[in-house]
Amino acid sequence: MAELPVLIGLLLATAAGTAAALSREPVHQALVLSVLGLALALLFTLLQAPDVALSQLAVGTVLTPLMVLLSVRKVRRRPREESPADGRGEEG
Amino acid sequence: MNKAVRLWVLGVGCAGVAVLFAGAFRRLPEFGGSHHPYGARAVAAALHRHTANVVSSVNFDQRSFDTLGEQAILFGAVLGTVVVLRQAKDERRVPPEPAVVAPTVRGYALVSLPLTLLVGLYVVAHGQLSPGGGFQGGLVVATALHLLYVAVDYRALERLRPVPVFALADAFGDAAYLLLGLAVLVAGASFLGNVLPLGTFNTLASGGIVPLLNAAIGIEVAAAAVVLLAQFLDQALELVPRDGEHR
Amino acid sequence: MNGRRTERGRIRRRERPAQPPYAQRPLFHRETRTVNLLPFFCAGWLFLVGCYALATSRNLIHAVGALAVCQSSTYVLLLAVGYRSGGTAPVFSDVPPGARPVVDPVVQALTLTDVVVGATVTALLLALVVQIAKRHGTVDPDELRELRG
Amino acid sequence: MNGWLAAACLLLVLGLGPALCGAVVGPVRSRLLAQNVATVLAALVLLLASPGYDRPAYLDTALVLAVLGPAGTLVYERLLAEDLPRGTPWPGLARGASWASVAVVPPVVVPVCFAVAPGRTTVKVLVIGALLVAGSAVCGRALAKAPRTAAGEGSGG
Amino acid sequence: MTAERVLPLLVAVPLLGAALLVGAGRWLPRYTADVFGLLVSGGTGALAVVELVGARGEPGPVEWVAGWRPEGGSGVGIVLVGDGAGLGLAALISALVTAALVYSRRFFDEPPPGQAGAFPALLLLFQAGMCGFVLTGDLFNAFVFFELMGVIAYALTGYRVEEARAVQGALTFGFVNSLGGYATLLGIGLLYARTGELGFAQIGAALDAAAGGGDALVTTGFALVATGLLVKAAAVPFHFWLPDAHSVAPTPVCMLLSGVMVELGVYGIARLYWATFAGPGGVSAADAHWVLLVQGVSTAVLGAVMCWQQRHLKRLLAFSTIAHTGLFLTALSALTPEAATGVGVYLVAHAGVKAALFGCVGVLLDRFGSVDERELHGRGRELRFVGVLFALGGLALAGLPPFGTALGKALCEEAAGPGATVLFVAVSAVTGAAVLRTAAGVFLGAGQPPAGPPHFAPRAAVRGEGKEQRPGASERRGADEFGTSDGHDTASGPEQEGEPETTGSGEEPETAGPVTRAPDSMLVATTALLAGGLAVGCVPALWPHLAHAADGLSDHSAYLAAVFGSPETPPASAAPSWRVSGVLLDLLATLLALVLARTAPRITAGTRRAAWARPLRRLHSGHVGDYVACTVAGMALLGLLLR
Repeated sequence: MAELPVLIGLLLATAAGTAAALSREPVHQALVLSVLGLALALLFTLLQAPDVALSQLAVGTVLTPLMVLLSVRKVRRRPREESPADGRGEEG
Repeated sequence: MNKAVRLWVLGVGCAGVAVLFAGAFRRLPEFGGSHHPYGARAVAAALHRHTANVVSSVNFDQRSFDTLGEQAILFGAVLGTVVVLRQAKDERRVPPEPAVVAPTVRGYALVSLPLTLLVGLYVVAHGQLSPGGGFQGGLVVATALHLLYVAVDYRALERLRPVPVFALADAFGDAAYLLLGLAVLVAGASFLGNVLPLGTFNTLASGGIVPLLNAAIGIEVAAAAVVLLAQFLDQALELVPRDGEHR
Repeated sequence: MNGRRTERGRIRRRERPAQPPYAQRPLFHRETRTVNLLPFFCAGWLFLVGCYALATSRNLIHAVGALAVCQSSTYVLLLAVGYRSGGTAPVFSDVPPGARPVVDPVVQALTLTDVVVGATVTALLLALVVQIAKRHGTVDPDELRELRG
Repeated sequence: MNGWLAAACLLLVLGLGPALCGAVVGPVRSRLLAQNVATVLAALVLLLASPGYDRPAYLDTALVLAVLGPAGTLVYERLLAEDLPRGTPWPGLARGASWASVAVVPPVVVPVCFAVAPGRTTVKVLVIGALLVAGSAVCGRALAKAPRTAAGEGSGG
Repeated sequence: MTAERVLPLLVAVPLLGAALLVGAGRWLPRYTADVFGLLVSGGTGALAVVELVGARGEPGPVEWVAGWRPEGGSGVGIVLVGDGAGLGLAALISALVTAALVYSRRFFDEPPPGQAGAFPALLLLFQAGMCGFVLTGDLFNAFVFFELMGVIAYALTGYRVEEARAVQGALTFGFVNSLGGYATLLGIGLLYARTGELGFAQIGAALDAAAGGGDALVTTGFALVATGLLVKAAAVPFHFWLPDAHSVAPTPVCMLLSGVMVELGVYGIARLYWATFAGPGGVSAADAHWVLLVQGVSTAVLGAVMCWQQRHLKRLLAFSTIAHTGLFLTALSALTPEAATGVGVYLVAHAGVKAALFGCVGVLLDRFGSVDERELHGRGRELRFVGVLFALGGLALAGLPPFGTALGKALCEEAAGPGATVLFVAVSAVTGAAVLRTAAGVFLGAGQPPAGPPHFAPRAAVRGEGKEQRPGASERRGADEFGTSDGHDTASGPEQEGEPETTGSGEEPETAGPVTRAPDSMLVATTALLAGGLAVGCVPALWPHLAHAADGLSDHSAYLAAVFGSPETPPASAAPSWRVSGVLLDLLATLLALVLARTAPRITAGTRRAAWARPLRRLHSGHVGDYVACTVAGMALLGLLLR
């Protein structure tokens, strides 16, 4: 069972990736992408690649989430079309 | 095409690609096999050049032309983002609102800022020895600067990190990498060749040109990340449409 | 290539004749266990689920995230290709060189380059999405009316 | 497959799995808590990997995550100020989870301290442990409290 | 400083120029930044030509970067191969970038604050990426330069951020090309797993050494790597990004995208097949022939049909580029050195002619603020010289001797056989006719003016509400007195109802304001490019070089020998030359184009446009999801074709 950690890391990364892809709302996706970054960093360490794990951590913990959230904030700051027909209320 | 057709096309495409993958993955060498000829040659070449971290040796010595292209991508993407997110004619710049920050968060962030900076510099400096290198260390240093945004607010960050200086540092790091290669070429060896004294194995100055290229990439990545985040922070916190109401 | 199997349950250790490095493997290797192919299928799955999410996305920021998931499939495949069971990281700052088998360093260099490329492409696409939101007033690809025909 | 890796697998299955589920369901505040817990547990797994694979060099990864992890959570908390007021349906579970993540750090860090070579590496492990405890506590508190600003006025200048 | 050592400079010099431009951007006046950019790109072009001429006859310089020469047949370094094809394309790239820099002298009234050198720096980075892609002999290095080209092209396409279309076109371009790039990387991972090598030649040698032909892994590796290259080459069904990107990009960027970047995809496919997969262990010749033929014919036909339907001039030229990519792939499917020579001549000449056509359209855009064929009807009479250039460009596309495109087309028809000849004549006739039709309509006012007042519909409003004009746009456009009609494109023509259509109206001129007369920097660049296209057909001295380049490209064993250090000169095939049969076919195609252009205004002005083509037009919906779905379907199709 020497490959068990790699196996678990792999399943975790795949689950996180699937969750990140399928969560439609950008804020929720940003959070799950952050967890995906963590899962990938763990998988890389279990696959004996600390350099790649470091770069994934450096990119995935602060840089990408900050960019995504600032984009969401900029996009959300523009109110959706004020046309009266738009009764869907606050859109994510 | 409407949604149904698109789903159909996508379904057929994904099924076909899945079959393609299955056929190929079954014929791959088994996972965890011990046959890595290129890897063995790379380890031998790295040890020959007294570089302890073989990945850094591959990145900055054996396949340094890849890293040349890679840092050009980073430089080009940051320049592209600066161009795409520039202030348009119908926008104006407003000072960002001050933020109220809980004292514990402020304290923690201000304490961890120098520590993060130290860790980042450590990772860059030991690039050719322990895991890490110019890319990873540069990003950690850039993140350290943005802890100031988390600790205080964007106005404080803007005062302490003038974007033009970092844009210059970005260009300097990029040019330094190229000038190092050209210097070696002028000195008679081939472009980006590792002709500097190799130093003793597993010491800070070992690896000949690797630590220098590492430092150049570290400067460029740190500056590039700061400029990149500056564009997004400006867009989100400062630029508003000129005609006042949020059109 | 004597594929030294790890001590895995009842798999009996079998000395395989040393084949020339690129010898054509028998088409269906009897001992290929599904657990052996899991990393590659995970990579393939991540690529396809990323493409599905990208194609059916109703929010361009979500689409950029889906593209990042597609890219993570390339990390998994590259590192799975370079893995060696029982091998350690190819960094000799704390272990003497040659003492332990090492994992393939070249794929790690490739993946490292790919991670940083991914970050930069994500940044540029997010910048374009911000500008689309500014000019179109929406980030839903179904509502973008330009460039038809 | 020594004891350290077994502990790491345990942490992966019993800790990170539920943290991922927590990050997928529920309101933003509980998802953010789950992300914070995931960060701490990931750092612990990285910490366990060092003695597990007998590689002191792997501590750098744990150190970088211990330093950057809380910063990421604080960035989320700062920029999602508008989404947080919706509160958590199970406040007890959220607070319990954040305290659990802080509580699980010492029982992992202390054995690792003894396992690694004395001197510089032990100091590094202790620094990582301290950072994890401090970061997780600060993030836990920042999330658990009521939103600092009135719901209407968007903060985060 | 031998010829080998200087090869990496072709990439390093433009990069250094871009770094200096950005670094000194704050203090450089606009003029010096442009001149510096010109010097750097011109210098790189000169270096490429010197290396090309220096290596005539025997195979070009081969450089292992950083001195990592292989020992015993295997090494760790990256190889740069300066053979005829690589250096020739590097020279073509540098020439086009220089022309684009000259063309954009009066462009973009306000560069980003403090970044006078941003646009020239981006063009230099684009040149470095493309030069790197054509010179590298390493597959992963090619992926890195593929991504560099892509990232810069997304930023350049979305340069005019105030334009709603530009940012949407740039984003779809970004998504589709990035997806293609990641597919390529998956393919590289598979090939690395099987062969343990990363170079074109090294993988080829390893595949040949393995006993038995290529199995499913090798064909899947080829399909995945080819996906990225076919996305870049805009072959059907990966082509959707190209018309969107071209109809929004600034004109000098369109010149580069259509002139040479798309052609690099075709070069990439040729290099990938001949250097790596042409040996016994690779993809069988029959499979490769079949894939290239199917892709080529479908791309050529779709490009021609859609080109004829367009009224947006840049989009029309974009579909003409797709049609010509189809022709290149069809000719390549013959897999012979003669076919490679024909494609080489056609590609180089097409680059000059297409870039010149885009230059003319740019002048129209800056003079009238519109690139819509119906809206500009008869208003181009005052730009007589531009009209002549535009008509000559159309004739060159149709294949009028002595243009290089005619010579290339004749060679390709000869190499590709009778079936393809019909396709070549038809497609070049239709695309040439489309350009000639617009030339006649815009510059001569031929055919009846479109029924009713030329409408000025602002771009289709979102969900029906009128979108108020941006403050800057309306008062600047001179011809606004026709009044703007609100809502969707409810132009007068009945077939306009809900018709998926991108009109060229309401565009922003790219210079500070509408120019009174065509700026001379634009005319100089456009004329030089067209002259380049003509020179390829008229200057016999170029032909041996093109033949030598094609031989080097299309010879598997010679490439492997050159890389592994024992260069053997490939058997020199005869230099291309004009033949009577080729000239006759060219004249036939040109005649066909003229007849079609002559009768066309009566066909399209009043009656409904071809109804059968409406589903095809609806397919180009500008929706990212559709394009990604088609890309994935294309990958599956490639896998099916190779099974």
